[in-house]
Amino acid sequence: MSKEKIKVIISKVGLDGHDRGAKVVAFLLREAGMEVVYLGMYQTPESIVKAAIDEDADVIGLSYLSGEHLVFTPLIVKEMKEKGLDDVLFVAGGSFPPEDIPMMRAMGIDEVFRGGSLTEDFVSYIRNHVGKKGAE
Amino acid sequence: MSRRKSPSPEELVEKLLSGDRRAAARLISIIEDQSDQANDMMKMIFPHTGRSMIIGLTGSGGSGKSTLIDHLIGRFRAMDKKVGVVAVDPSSPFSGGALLGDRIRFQSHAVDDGVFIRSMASRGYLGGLARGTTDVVRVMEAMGNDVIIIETLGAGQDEIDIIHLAQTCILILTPGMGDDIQAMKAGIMEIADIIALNKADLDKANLCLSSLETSIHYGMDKKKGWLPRVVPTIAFASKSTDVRGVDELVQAIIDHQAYLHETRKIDEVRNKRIEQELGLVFKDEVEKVVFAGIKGTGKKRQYIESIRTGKSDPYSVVKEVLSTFLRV
Amino acid sequence: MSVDEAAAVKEKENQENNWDDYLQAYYEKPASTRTWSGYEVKEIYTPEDRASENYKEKIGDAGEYPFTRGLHRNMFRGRYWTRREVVGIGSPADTHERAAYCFKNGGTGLNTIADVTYEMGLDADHPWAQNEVGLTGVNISHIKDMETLVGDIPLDKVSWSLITASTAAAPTMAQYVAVSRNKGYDISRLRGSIQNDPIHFRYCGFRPACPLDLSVKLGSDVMEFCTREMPKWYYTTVNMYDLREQGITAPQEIAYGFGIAMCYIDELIRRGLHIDEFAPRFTFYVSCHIDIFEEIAKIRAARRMWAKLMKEKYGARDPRSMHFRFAVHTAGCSLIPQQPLNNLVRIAYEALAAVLAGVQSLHCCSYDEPMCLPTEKGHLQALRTQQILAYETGVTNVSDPFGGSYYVESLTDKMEEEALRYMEEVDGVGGMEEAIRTEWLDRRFETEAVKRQKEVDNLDKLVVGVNIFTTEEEKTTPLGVQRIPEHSAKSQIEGVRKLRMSRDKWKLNEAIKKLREAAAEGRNTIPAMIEATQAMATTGELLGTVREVFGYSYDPLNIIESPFH
Amino acid sequence: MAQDTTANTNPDPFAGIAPVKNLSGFEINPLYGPEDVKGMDFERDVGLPGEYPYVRGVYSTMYRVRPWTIRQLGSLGPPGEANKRIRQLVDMGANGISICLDMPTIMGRDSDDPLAEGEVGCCGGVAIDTIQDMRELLAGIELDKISINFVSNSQSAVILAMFCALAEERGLPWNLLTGTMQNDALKEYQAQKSYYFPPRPSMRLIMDTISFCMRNLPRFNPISISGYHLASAGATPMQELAFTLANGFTYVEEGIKSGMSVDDFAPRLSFFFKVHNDLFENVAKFRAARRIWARTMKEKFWAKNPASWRFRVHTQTSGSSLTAQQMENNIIRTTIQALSAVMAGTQSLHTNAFDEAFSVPTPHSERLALRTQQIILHESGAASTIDPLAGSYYVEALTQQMEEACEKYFQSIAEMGGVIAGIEKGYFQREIAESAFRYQRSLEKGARIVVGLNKYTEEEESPIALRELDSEFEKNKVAALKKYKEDRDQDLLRAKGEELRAVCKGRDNVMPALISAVRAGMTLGEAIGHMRDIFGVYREQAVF
Repeated sequence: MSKEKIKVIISKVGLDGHDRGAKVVAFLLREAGMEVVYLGMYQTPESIVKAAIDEDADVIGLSYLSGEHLVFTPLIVKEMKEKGLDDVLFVAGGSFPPEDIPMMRAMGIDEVFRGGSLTEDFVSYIRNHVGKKGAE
Repeated sequence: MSRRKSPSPEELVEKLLSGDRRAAARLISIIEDQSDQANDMMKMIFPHTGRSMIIGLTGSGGSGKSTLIDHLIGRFRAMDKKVGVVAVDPSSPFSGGALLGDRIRFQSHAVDDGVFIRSMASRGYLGGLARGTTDVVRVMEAMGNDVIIIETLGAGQDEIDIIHLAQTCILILTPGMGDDIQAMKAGIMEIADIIALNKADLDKANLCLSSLETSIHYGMDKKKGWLPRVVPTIAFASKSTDVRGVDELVQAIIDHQAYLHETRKIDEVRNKRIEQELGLVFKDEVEKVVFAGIKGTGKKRQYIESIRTGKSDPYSVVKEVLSTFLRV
Repeated sequence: MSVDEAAAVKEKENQENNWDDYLQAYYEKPASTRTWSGYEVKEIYTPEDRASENYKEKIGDAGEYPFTRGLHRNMFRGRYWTRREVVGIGSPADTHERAAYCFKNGGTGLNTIADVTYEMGLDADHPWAQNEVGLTGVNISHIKDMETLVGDIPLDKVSWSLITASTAAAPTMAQYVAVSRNKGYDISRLRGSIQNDPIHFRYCGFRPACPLDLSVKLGSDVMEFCTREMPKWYYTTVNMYDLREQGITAPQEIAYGFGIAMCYIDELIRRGLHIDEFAPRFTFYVSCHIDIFEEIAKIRAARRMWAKLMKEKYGARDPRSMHFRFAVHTAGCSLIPQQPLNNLVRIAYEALAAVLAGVQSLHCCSYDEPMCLPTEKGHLQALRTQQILAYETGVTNVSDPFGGSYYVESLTDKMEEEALRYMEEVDGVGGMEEAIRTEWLDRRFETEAVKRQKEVDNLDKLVVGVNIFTTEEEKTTPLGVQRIPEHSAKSQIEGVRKLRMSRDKWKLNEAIKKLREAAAEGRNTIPAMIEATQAMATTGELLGTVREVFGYSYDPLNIIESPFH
Repeated sequence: MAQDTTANTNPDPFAGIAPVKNLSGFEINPLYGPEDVKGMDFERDVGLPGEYPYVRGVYSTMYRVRPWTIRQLGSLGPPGEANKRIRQLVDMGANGISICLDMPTIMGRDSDDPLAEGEVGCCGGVAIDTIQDMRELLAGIELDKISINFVSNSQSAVILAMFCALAEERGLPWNLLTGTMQNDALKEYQAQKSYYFPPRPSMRLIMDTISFCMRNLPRFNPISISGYHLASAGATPMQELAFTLANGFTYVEEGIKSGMSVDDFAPRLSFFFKVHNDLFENVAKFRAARRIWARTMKEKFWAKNPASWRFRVHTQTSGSSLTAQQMENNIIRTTIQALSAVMAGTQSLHTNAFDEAFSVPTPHSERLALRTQQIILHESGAASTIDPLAGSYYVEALTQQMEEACEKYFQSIAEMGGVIAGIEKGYFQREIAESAFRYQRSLEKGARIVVGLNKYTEEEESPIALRELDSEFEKNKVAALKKYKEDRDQDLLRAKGEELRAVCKGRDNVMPALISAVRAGMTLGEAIGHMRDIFGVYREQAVF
């Protein structure tokens, strides 16, 4: 089979335990030929970034639901910077108002996918952006 | 989907030896990708390996491997050992992707820098999964882990080969799932040094336990020296107070290691491992050379044609190929 | 326009490309003629589709067994359904304010919802709670918080829904009772309800707070306590809605919901209660998705199945025990952030279906839910939707207006048949408790959820704005975004800390000791929890104490230790 | 979460007293059961879709093969603007367009007419003075593909003439033209009140257009017999049903009188209904209409062609049910009305924009109205099976009740000598006025509730962007028209005028004369003017 698989960390952060979306995405990414490390619920910025390091992941994918996106996004970006993960993509899916998307970008997230995204949307995004970040 | 930029091999190995986990992680990726740099790097790493305790755990899905490992990690950390874990999961034969869920079970060590966990998809390794895993284990040794735990499904020859890498091999069975029968058929029993009968709280546990002991007692060659030890365990319980048998399991591991060292059997194990690896590497390299030779020449098709039409036969073809590319 | 004309137009092929869309739209037809759950729908239904049926036995008038057509003969003529808006935001004070607002605008029931920290059983000052207090609901850490939440609302006049589902429902009940007693109300006359369905809540991500045995124990404690002390109180809402939101189909919603309900019923019977003693206060929470007909059929089937189940399996005699009492929550997962005002349309259809199915209590999603917590405007619009249905559409004139419809009746049979099949499947794996313990149910949810996403990916299911008629995404939320007041969380965390300092340690320890004993001796824990609450014990302390007795970590997240050793 | 099922404890004056009369004034039982449909014979009274008596739908496959036409309002004052809007709508997935005319055009006046001042292009209507305006309005739109529905009545003959002339210019054969002309004068006298000719000449013009289309525009609906306006004027759903059908039958009789054979023109008759908030009443209304029409056409007028039996209807959600207060509520109303139209089996549907209650729809609100239909079609499952309510004890009973009530009205109309006689006696006007009055009273008494209007009222108004009409427009339009008039061949124009007057005096079809007249540049106002001279002007006696 093909070499150089894309490796993705899928995780929830904090107390929100609505993990259905995260699981579905994990399944779909596997079907898209990626290697998905699923961390599940109640993760912290530290545990997520450590996993990304050990697994040498290309992407960190988070699932938000309960309005915690503005709380945790900056914390995770900070942890990534400290650990030097400047070439790892950070994307999130879930429900947030359009107003917040520029805010989250400003905080340092690479891309967000809101409810109603199609599988093709995030699969092709990952395929096209892995390895580009920090390269230029 | 080009991989991200990476420092030079020398740089990486240097960092690795200083215990840098990012370097280790990257090196493992390079092995996983079976890139050509891999061999050169392994050369540099090799001298720094061979000191760690290597434990293999195998058992069918749902037998509770990961949970048991989680407990083992805890115990070894309590002894202040640095622990590395390679958790192997199958890749999807259709998409080539994989869903690696073991980390969930290692929750309690999620932020412990003394624990390096790597989930590994089986993929389609040229020289079989075993070779890839051997190298990954080496990286973890070189990184300075005292204990390295390999986890596999124990299904199929590929994974039995992996178990051969381990010094102490633990087979996990659960009552009433007919695992024991399967195991005997698969010949895994023969290589198991310790058998953990997990979910010992389920009914049929005792029955299963005794049937195991008898089959070991009668089925095995006493002269072998070490008879597989059976340890009943309860790895998963929503209440920590209900967990059972972990200490006994750790004890069994320590005893077996002691046995290996006292009887110098450890060298046999290492030899066996080297022998196997040698074979694998050799096979790989030969294949590489040969395929490199006929690649694009259209020869392969010709050979196949000639065999199908009866003009030739596999043996003659191979002879010819070898003589051309290896000057045999 | 007639078919032959269509043909005429077809013949003439169009030169300009930009008319392709038009032509395609012109000949456009429903991409799928299956129901949302995937059952093939016939082009036409006729009397044959109901040939076999016996009206009295199988359908019956509203108010008569098996209640297919409704629980009460006069239905909405007797009383409109309760128009609900769920509120819970920021601090208890903020929540009180919003509740009063909905009340003022004609909401006829009060619903306050717990936030993730409260559901998890954490106090506001728990290290993990601090980031998230008040984000998705309200956290009640101690009796003072509950007092603030209640404020000046006359508890003997309103019907209050306490939306706490997890094992934290037990402390919630204790806190509500404690406050009522302190205010001098006779709790036997209080009306309202508490969600109290810990078993299902593991699937909403609260597993650490809802281990199976503890869920059954505390859930049933609340039910038993209310049955004995608060006859006017609805002590559980088996939450089929949350299950449906996992991505399962309509008949699966019935099957798995009933399965969980039976876990509690069996336990209460084990405790020596008779079915007719408690069943009349059993209620359900049902989803109404976008396929109007299927949802109506689902609810009609559920009414019929529940009546049969209670009568035939549990030997209930009191007709009220056979009533499938349910509230509807329009399907949050049918809403999307693209072209958000379209959600108002979806919500209206789903609410309509609920009313046509004879709902007792309805909560409409806010159109902005896929983007943020409901804004005041969003809440109001949801409420207005219900009012328009109630006052303008005439759907309230008749109970079960679809009764007799060839399509709806046969779809109702289909729903029952399929739901029964799924229930047998559950029996096959050893019953619901076993299906949960072995994570059989988790796996079922996973496969179904992936199916749903693929249906949309593959255009088997069309969603306007997602895989058809898409437009560039909005940059702003039409009616504004709800934010959490910064200060709220801080002030509440301070509150808990102060309380810990100021309270009477000795009294507290005594109360906690009593609670531990009650739990250890297998007695009902609610009375002891009420006492402890009055002794200023916090939510985390109440639950932690009981958890330890059951051999679990004091803190569900295993971070803080019990202060009582 | 929310699950209280105890008695409602919030003091709420209206709770529990649901109106037990529907809009038509029928007593509604709390529950309907098998006994309510005892007399019903499935084969005879209901049957299958696409089969006599068509209660369940006029086509056998309905939406499974092709859904209703999603028809939205494409008109904005300036013809050029309207043209843009039409294209927008088509891009968004609309497949039919309705075009309203501005007040002056409706009253047969040109933009430069003193009476027109201040009203040119007002309230979303297009100002059509000349064939030039028609060119701008329909620029780039393929008249054989997009079905254009002209909401045009007394001036229909002229509009149709311009339409035909335009097609000719484009070299597009008339027999390919598709679309609809409302062209329903009777309801103008009964309710809408935008008429100028007396009923009989109006009737002659209508017959001329029908027979002209019959021969030359086979795919074009020359008339859309409209209940919508009757309802808007206050007619109850049941009156809407009775009067619209009565008007329909009158056109059939007139057609036969004018020497056409019923099966030649009846298939081209189409209808236009309103859906109000009571969705079951709506469904019953449509189902009854299909049954009555089919039976009468077959049994009374001896129509042989099944196409003559089919009651084909365009539907619009109720503009009069919308409120300027709390405008978002209109989204909900439109949603429910649209659903009922689909469950009733309409052929074509126009959903109002939520801000229509007091402004011209913005592109945003237009889109939402359109999406509402698309959500029904693709998400709600309501289009999956035909006539899903068939068999419902309530709906079947209500359908029968509707039919019976209709028959009574037909009786009294017959007794006073038919529809036209009734109009001249002011009968319909009176009936409708009474209903309107009754409805108003019920609102004031709070017996009927409209959310945001007489209950749950609020101070602040919704901050929704409204569309402004460019005030410069009227000036420019008038100037352009003046210029256009000067540039014409005045002699030719005079000749055409004489020709037209001659035809109007005689019995020949007016269409050919009109077409050549507009081709020669005659304005709508001038054409109507000529006809007014010949036909005279109608004045109704005020109705109290």
